[in-house]
Amino acid sequence: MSVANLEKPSLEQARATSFYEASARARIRLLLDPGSFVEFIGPERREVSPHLKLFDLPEQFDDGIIIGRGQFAGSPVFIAAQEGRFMGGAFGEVHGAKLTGLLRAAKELKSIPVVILFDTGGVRLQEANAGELAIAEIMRAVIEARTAGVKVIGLIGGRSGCYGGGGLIAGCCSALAVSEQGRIAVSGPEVIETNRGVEEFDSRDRALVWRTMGGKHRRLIGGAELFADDTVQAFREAALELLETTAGFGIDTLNAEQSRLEDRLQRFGTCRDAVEIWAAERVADAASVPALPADQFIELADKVRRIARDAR
Amino acid sequence: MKNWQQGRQARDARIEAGAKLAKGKIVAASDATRLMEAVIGPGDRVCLEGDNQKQADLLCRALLGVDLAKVNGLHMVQSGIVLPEHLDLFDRGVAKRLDYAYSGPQAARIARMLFGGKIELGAVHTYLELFARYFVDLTPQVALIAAVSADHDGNLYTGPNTEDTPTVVEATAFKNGVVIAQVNEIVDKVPRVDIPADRVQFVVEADKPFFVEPLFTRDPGAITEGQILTAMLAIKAIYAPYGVRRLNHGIGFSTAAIELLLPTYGERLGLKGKVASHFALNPHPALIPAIESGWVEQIHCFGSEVGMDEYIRARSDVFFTGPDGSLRSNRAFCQTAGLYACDMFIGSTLQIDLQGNSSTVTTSRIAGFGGAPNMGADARGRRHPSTPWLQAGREADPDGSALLRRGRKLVVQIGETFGEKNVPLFVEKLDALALAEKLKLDLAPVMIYGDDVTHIVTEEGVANLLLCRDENEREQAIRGVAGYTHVGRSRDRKMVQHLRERGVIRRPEDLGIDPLDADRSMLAARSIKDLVRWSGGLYAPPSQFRNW
Amino acid sequence: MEDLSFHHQARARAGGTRQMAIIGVVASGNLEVLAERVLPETECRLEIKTAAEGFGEVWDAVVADFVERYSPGGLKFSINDGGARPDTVSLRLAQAVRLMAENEQ
Amino acid sequence: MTLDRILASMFPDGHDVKNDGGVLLGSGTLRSGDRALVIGVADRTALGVDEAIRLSGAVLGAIKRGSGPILVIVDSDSQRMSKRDELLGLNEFLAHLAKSLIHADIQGKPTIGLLYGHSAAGAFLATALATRVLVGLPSADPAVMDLPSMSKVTKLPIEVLEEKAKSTPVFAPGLQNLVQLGAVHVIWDDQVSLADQLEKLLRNMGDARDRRDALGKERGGRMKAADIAERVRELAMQTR
Repeated sequence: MSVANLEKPSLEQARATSFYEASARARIRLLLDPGSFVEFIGPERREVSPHLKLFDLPEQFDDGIIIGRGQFAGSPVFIAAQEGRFMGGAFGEVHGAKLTGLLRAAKELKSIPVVILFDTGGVRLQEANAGELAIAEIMRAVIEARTAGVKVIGLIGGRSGCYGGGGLIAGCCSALAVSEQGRIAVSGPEVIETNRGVEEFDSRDRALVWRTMGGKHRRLIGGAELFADDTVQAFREAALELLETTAGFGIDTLNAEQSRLEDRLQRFGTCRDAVEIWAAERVADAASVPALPADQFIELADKVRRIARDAR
Repeated sequence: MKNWQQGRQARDARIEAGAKLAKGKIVAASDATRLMEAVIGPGDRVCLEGDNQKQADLLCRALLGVDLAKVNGLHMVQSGIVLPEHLDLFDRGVAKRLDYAYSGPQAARIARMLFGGKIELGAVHTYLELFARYFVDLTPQVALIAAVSADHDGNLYTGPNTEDTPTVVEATAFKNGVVIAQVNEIVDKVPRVDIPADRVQFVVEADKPFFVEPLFTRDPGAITEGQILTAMLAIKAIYAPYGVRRLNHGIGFSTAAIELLLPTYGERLGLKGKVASHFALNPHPALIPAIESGWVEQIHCFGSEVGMDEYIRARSDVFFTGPDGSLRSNRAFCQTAGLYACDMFIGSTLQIDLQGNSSTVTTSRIAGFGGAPNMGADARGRRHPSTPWLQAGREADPDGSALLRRGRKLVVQIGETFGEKNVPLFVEKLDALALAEKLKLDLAPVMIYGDDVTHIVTEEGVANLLLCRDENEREQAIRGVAGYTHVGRSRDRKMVQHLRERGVIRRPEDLGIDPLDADRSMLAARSIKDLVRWSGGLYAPPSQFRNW
Repeated sequence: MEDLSFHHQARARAGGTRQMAIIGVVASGNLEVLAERVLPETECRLEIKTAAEGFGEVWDAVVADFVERYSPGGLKFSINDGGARPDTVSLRLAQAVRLMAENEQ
Repeated sequence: MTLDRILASMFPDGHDVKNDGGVLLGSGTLRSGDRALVIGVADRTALGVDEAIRLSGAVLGAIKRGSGPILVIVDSDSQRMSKRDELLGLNEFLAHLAKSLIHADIQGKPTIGLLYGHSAAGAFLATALATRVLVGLPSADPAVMDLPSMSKVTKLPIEVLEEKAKSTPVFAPGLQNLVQLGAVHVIWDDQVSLADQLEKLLRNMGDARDRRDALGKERGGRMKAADIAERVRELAMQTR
């Protein structure tokens, strides 16, 4: 990204900018209404991780997450964006606490939705306990905010995907939009291969990785509500739509989700590959799904699976 | 009476011994090692086909399994030392002596084995040199080759990756040698005859297709702003002013960036049709946008590239294809084309010294030469004129007689001043020299000699060495684009300034390029998926390059 | 990690009115530069934390050229470096100055 | 302490908790006479989609039936690392289990975790860490990340990591570290009646709030989290 592009947000730029490639800051700037972003505890506050120096590792002034408020089509919104290139976007103590604080405020205010741009490998190893706990606190804060009537929207399409505890937080959100590049999972490909062997999962077979964890599969099995093309503008439009259409949260939501997931297990529990699942979903040429351009895929997905808006 | 047919008789004996294992010409894969033992004798000169892409891997493993009492001490003459088994042959004692050209993936191990005396080295060659020697003093007695399919007579279809096969077979079959082919399948009728049956004595059907490395695929997603800047500099300071239409590109990311900037930045500079229209080049996926935008008229290929077959088939106006529609590559011819019919080579390297010599050797790695020295060398036998060639000649010798003055091929080294892990590109002394001393070689493994290099491009600017009038100017011109490396920081600032005023060194600002404009959004494709889109779905990248 | 600090006199004040700008990320071969307009108009300071040790001389040269070329008077640069190459450092510094030269939104 | 002894000590008035392939389901009678739902993972079983859906189903069933606390008893592996589980969306199943537990707690069915063995990563998040109060038994040995794996990723020898672990509870495995961070609220004495200790805990549950970051600060294990979260909250509250 050239600096010029970062600094003059416009519709044209949001359309031309790859969400996958853009920095977390660029994503926020182009996603929100121009000039509306106000950061909380910005880099000038230098609230870095207190733990990285023990490992002789470089710090980042915002600890890899940018949080603040802004406007979405004229309405206020809280926003958080992880920088997937700094330590794989992993959750540490400070990183996580910033998001927790934002969600707690949203819970109290009740009326301002939260948009989270996930880009994470999960827990930051060098502060594993603090990171794991931060994730637990965020999950709790998301549910408390949703219980108070707040919509929490997750956007997933970054370099580091949405893995580990990040996948669990995403699963707690009101609704998700994902791009083809986005991956949502708990165990990463390398982790599965290391623990279970290459026969179980060949992490270098990238087509396998994507059809098992990638955005298209998640959309087709109902793991994400919307599929977005890989531009910041497409994600903006997806987020706006999700803010419009997402229902509240309560025991009915959970019961509906229980049925939704039981149904999934029953229908696809014996499938050995994503292509089998897609075929079972009556996708005509299942093997061709990975190659479909975004617009054609969205059309297909809308035909195959009407997303339940009240079951997450 | 002298026997003038000893070679022929020896060959007939080999064939007769092998025939016992064959049905017609066809030998079962399970008998491949016995075939080796029957046909090959101790000390034979053997060409095991393998280059930087395709590998006769089944035959290699079969050879590795031979009884050492029957087969040992072979002299391997092959272009690529690529598979671990290629070196296992020497570890086991199946082979002893080696003449070769390229050893990229085995660079570290071959260096250890050469140093440990496990291998008796003839020489490290360029492809074209080794091919030439097949016809003079390194003619194989047995060639073990790889093809896509064979018919029952032994006609071979080598498919898009024909590569070295015709050359190897020519040298072997017409000088009393025996040719053994591994094929992916045996068919009733081959799609086209690349190797006629009378040059093939035995055919082994492999249980899986021969291995092909996607060596020429560069993911646009990995191209950096720095590489884009160097690419912009090269296009504006070299492609444009010389009007380079016939050329070869290396396989680095900077040249991939050039390929992806042609339809965007090149278009804006009004260069379409004026540069980069004819290539001696493998089918680089990164070139797809330029081809689709109508920049490229013709490409001849050394080999193919994994995933490009259907695209090539659909673009036969650009590529060389057979009557069956698939690519016909030929490494020997393409190397010749690169040497004689191209006006420019541009590629990256690992080290450049103060004279402009460059090398991809580091103290513990010997990657060999492959084809780059042929591309990156002035062809002294060239006699046909062309605008860039004449202009380069004029710059090198402005006072010489126009009618007697040789032209010059543009040989461009492009790279960033620091490579991976902050290793400097510019050095006072090449590691290749230390290695030559350590291994007591007669020649240091220099990839491209300084006197062939005409330009060096880094993010600091472009040095035109043609305009240097003495050794000192040359050294300072190189230091002048060496940035913050030790070599760069030791430059004579006044002299560099003087060279800049003369246009020997041109900084980005001298060319009207703002480094802050070097932006990934300038690339015609920013991902492998973009390349697939540009190709209309015809390019099918291998799995390791996908993120979908 | 190694800490480096440089202090230069600049010819002139850096352009623009922005008080703060940040560019880049801390990753292997990359760095972040935080620029703040907090110094007297002809001063320039750089505080660097770098993961690549033993490159003080190179930083010295990069910084000197940068100050000479862009005259970033009044600016303090705080840098977290993941072992970026000098050309990347130069680029990020130049980007930071360009950001500061733009007016506050 | 074995699972059977734990259950016997905690529910002297009886329980019907069954261990079905590592999935614990059932209920126990409290001192007060109320019934508590008991779910959990035993025998260091990995938590995959099949296990998680049964556990969440039990939690939702208990919510429907009315009040009473929920006990989550854990000796698990990490999440099940397999192609099938990820293919089916393991993150949703684990999140759903956590959501059900958190919802139950907010809606007046207090949740208590009892960590008596191992747990790690996603399984830990979806079970023990999704409760309001997490109790540890001395036998517990949780490991968010084990040192050999850490050693592999950080390229630091295990001895170096062990040395570093002495100065901070923030990364190394072990119950005490998690106590210091505020993840585990209290360690019970396994030599005295667990029923008594449970009774005491239930009397002092307080309101359904997440106090773990404050606890971590009090105990000196996590010095920044609570303050950072509070600062952000205050800044954000100024938004209207």
